[in-house]
Amino acid sequence: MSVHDLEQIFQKKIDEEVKIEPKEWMPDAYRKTNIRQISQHAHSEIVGMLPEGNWISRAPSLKRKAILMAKVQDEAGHGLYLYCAAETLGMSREQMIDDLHSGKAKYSSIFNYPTLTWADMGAIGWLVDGAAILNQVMLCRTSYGPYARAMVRICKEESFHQRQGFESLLVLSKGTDEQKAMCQDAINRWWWPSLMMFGPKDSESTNSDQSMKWKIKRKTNDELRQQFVDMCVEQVKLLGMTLPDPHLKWNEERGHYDFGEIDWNEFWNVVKGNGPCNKQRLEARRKAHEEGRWVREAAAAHAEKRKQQPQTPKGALAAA
Amino acid sequence: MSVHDLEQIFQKKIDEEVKIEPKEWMPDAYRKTNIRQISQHAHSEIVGMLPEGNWISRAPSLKRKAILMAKVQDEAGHGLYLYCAAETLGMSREQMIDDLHSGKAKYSSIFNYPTLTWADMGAIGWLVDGAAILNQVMLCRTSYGPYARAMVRICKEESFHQRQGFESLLVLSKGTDEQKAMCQDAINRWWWPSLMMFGPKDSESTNSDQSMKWKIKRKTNDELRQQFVDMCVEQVKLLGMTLPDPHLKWNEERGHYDFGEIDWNEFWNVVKGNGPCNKQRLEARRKAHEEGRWVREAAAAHAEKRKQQPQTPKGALAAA
Amino acid sequence: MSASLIDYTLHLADTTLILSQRNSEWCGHGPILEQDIAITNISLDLLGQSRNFYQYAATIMNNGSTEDSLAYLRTEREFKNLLLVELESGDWGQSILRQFLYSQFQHLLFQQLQQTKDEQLAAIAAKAIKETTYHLRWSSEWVIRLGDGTDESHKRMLHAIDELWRYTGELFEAADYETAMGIDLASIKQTWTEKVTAVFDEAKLPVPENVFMQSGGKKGVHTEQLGYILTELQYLQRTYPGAKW
Amino acid sequence: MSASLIDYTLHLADTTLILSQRNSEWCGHGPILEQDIAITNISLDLLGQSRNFYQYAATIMNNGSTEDSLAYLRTEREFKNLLLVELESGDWGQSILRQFLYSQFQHLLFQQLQQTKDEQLAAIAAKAIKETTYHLRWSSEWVIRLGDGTDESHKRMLHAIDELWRYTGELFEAADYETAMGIDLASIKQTWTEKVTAVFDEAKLPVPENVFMQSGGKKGVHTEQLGYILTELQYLQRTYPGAKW
Repeated sequence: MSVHDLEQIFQKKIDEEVKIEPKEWMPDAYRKTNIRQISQHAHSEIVGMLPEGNWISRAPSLKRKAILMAKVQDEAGHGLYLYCAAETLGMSREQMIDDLHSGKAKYSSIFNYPTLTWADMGAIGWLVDGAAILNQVMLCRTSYGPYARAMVRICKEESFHQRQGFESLLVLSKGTDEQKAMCQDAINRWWWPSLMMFGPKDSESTNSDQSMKWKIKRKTNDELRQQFVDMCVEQVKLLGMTLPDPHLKWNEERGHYDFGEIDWNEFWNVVKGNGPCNKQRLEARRKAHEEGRWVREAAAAHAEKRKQQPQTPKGALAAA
Repeated sequence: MSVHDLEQIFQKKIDEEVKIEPKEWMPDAYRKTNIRQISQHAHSEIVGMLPEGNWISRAPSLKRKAILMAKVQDEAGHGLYLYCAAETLGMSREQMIDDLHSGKAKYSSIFNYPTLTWADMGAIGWLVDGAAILNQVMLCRTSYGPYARAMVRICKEESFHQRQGFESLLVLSKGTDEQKAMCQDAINRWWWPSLMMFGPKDSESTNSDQSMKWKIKRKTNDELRQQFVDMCVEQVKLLGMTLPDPHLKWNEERGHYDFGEIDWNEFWNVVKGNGPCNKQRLEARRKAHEEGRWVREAAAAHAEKRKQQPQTPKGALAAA
Repeated sequence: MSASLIDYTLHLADTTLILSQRNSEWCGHGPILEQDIAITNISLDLLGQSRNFYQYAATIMNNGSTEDSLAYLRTEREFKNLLLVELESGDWGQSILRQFLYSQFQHLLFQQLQQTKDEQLAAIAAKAIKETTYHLRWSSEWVIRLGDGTDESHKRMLHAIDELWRYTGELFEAADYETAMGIDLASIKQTWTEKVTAVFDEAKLPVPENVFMQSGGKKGVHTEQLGYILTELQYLQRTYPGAKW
Repeated sequence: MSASLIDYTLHLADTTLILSQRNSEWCGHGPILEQDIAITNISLDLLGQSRNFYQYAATIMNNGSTEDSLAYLRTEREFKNLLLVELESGDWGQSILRQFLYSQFQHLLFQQLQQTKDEQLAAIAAKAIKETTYHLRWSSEWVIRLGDGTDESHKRMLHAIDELWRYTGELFEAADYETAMGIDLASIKQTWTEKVTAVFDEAKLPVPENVFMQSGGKKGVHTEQLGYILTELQYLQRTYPGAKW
């Protein structure tokens, strides 16, 4: 079959909502786009552990500590699913991690902002996870099978996190004056970066058309962003808080909320590596990887030794 | 002159209270004893910075922070005087530090106890510095000139520290119930180790006779210890606290307070390296020294470069 | 008896909490993603156990204490955790070894506790023992892997033993409240030593002898580390007294 | 004006306090005994300056605030110190370089402050400038020594520059309260750049160009480091509210 024929069959499957599976023929660009997107998504989960991990030792109650720790752990799990999904496309986890550490691969810019108070844990759950979910719900129907299936698992946990985040803000919003101020302050700081999570405006976005055609994406950045704004405007009322945008206003005609202009200058700066924590985040990941090298080497060496000698009955399990 | 004659002249000077100076003849054992004692004293000042340094970042008021920091800094200064005094006897500072780090040289065992609460800062000032001072006051008249002169400077600062320590306990003793409890607890923990600072009982002490004859020491361990007990029994009343010894009792006949038996088992264990913090203290010192190596090497290399080239007028000072 | 029960329950609560706090430092910083998840799991289990113990202690105390007031509003000298669990985490080898030494102890202790007369303690122990079995298996495997891995990992494990072994004596040194509760630490010690020796043997690691043992944690006399742990742990509760979270 | 004066005074107080806190980490851990003493001296000077500023701020606020309530009972978002001073101390080279970058700034700023209309601020600055002159000289000498020392020290200084330079922009980015106070940061910037360039030249260190600058500290938006500093700094005051020490 000619490449042209293969491409036609491929597109037909896409059009008929048949999932593409690892061993099937796919265009190189489709493979590459998926690798880029899935690995970027995986990296975001892993780097995303850092801003929240920052508050585990200081969580204000044992219950909150447990919730936070479990949440950050879930993110590690999501990272794992996603690395596995990307591996089905032929790229090793080690290679993906190297690309992250060299700066070649990206991760979501939102994690380059610092977590300054406890309320940030709630704001991240509500806004950041909230924004992520809209994207992820869409991705549950993405055309590449392993990615779509990973997303289904992830989405469930993620919306649980979002509810927990919102609930945690709700407690603050009903708390002392200091807690209320902390809550509002966190919303103020995380609102705009959350809107940026959907990426550049459609008019500025490259790759977007092709991704829509391949059903890797099914909604545009601006559509998702609008959906997010509409959702948050309602939810913030339950908190008795406000969103930091004087231009937020119901537009009867559009049936959506209008909102102010994003600071695209800030957006591109953070993407380019100039956010408040880009350097710290990458250094933390590199450090963990470097300091873990001897552990990985030892585990490999031990596994090798085990292969050489037949297991004695008195193994590690017998000791327990 | 025969060694015997030299020894007689030397002992005559001692007997007539003439200080021995660096360039003068002295018995090898006198030199060694002084090196051992002065370097041990210097090490004690340096290691002694650690338990107190532990609370600088957590001092409860800016004033207390300043006082504590200045005190720990003074100890560094004392260490410096003492290393210099020991160097006059022909041992380099580097060698002394190596001996400390290898465990060959000792330092006062008291610093192998942990500082667990803020009240420990006061208790160390009152009890530990108080015990040290009795020794040091005696040493102001020790026979080796540089040591005696270093002691005169040190004694002044040290008695200032002791008063500050006592005053800090006094504030706690008049504070909240929690502060009072903290104060009593610190006294309970530091009392016995402070008594141990005077060393083994005279009946168990080696070196002691010779040191008395050479006027390196002028009072025995037990004499100094008794003096300390008598002093503290009175002072603790001002605090409204108690000393943790049920056997403390005025002995009319002796004109001194009787006191309970020291746990010599604990004493020897700590001396042998088994105190709660021996390992931590030495590791902290070794680490500082190791991590400072590149700094010392760079400073030496730079000084060498400077020697090679005549100073340009645009030196570092001009920059300021 | 009630005072001893409270003290003992707090001792168990503090020990599991502080070890959880220490292990959670690895969350997001582990050497391998799968193991990052595993050690955080252990942290979560320990945290859950500590909450059970604190809640039970609060019930017995019956003076308005809660799991949070007990964890967040007691001071260094009131904490009764083992010294072992408050030490700096060190490298992965040291963290693993600590977990193994403690899990082996906890596993034997909780087997005994399951039989204790106090029904609540017995129930908490029974519930925790499944988790503990997993912690023990996981950490044993890692001790063996690292002890019998590369030269470097072996060396690091020797260093870890050197750092930690002197804190294992306290596990078996009965505090008054343990004696009052009838905990038989002597029998645990014997089995613990056998089991640890078996794993060390397989890991090609030496079992240290004649090490002078440190203690004090059970009585509230800690290392200088605990204070720093508590400043972070308790920061928000101390800063916003009375606030609900 | 009064609000700006308070904010500005607190900004100066916070900056000197936090740098003092950071430098004091070296106390007992310096690379050479003489330098351990020197950096502790600088910590003490900065602490003294911060107390003067806090006391003055408390006087203006006239609401029962004290130097201690201002230092110990304000939160992360209320602190107005420069980001530069809250960063981890790093190695000796990094600590030295930070001190130099800050001292060079402080020296120029306090010269200007001496002339300010507010007599108290002018007096505090005048008193502090002698100390600052010494800090600047000491840290300049060390930058030169390490930059032009060994290959390793040179490399470490390059790393320090890489870590710190992006936080120097904030020194010259005027907060509202600085503008209101009439502080002329533009003229300071020019001289600062010249002076720093001169020392870097002598130290054989490159002056970075086109670095994207971080800011936020002056407005209370900090790095994640500050929270940890405050947990330790404020621990006792938070734990025993209202106690006198």
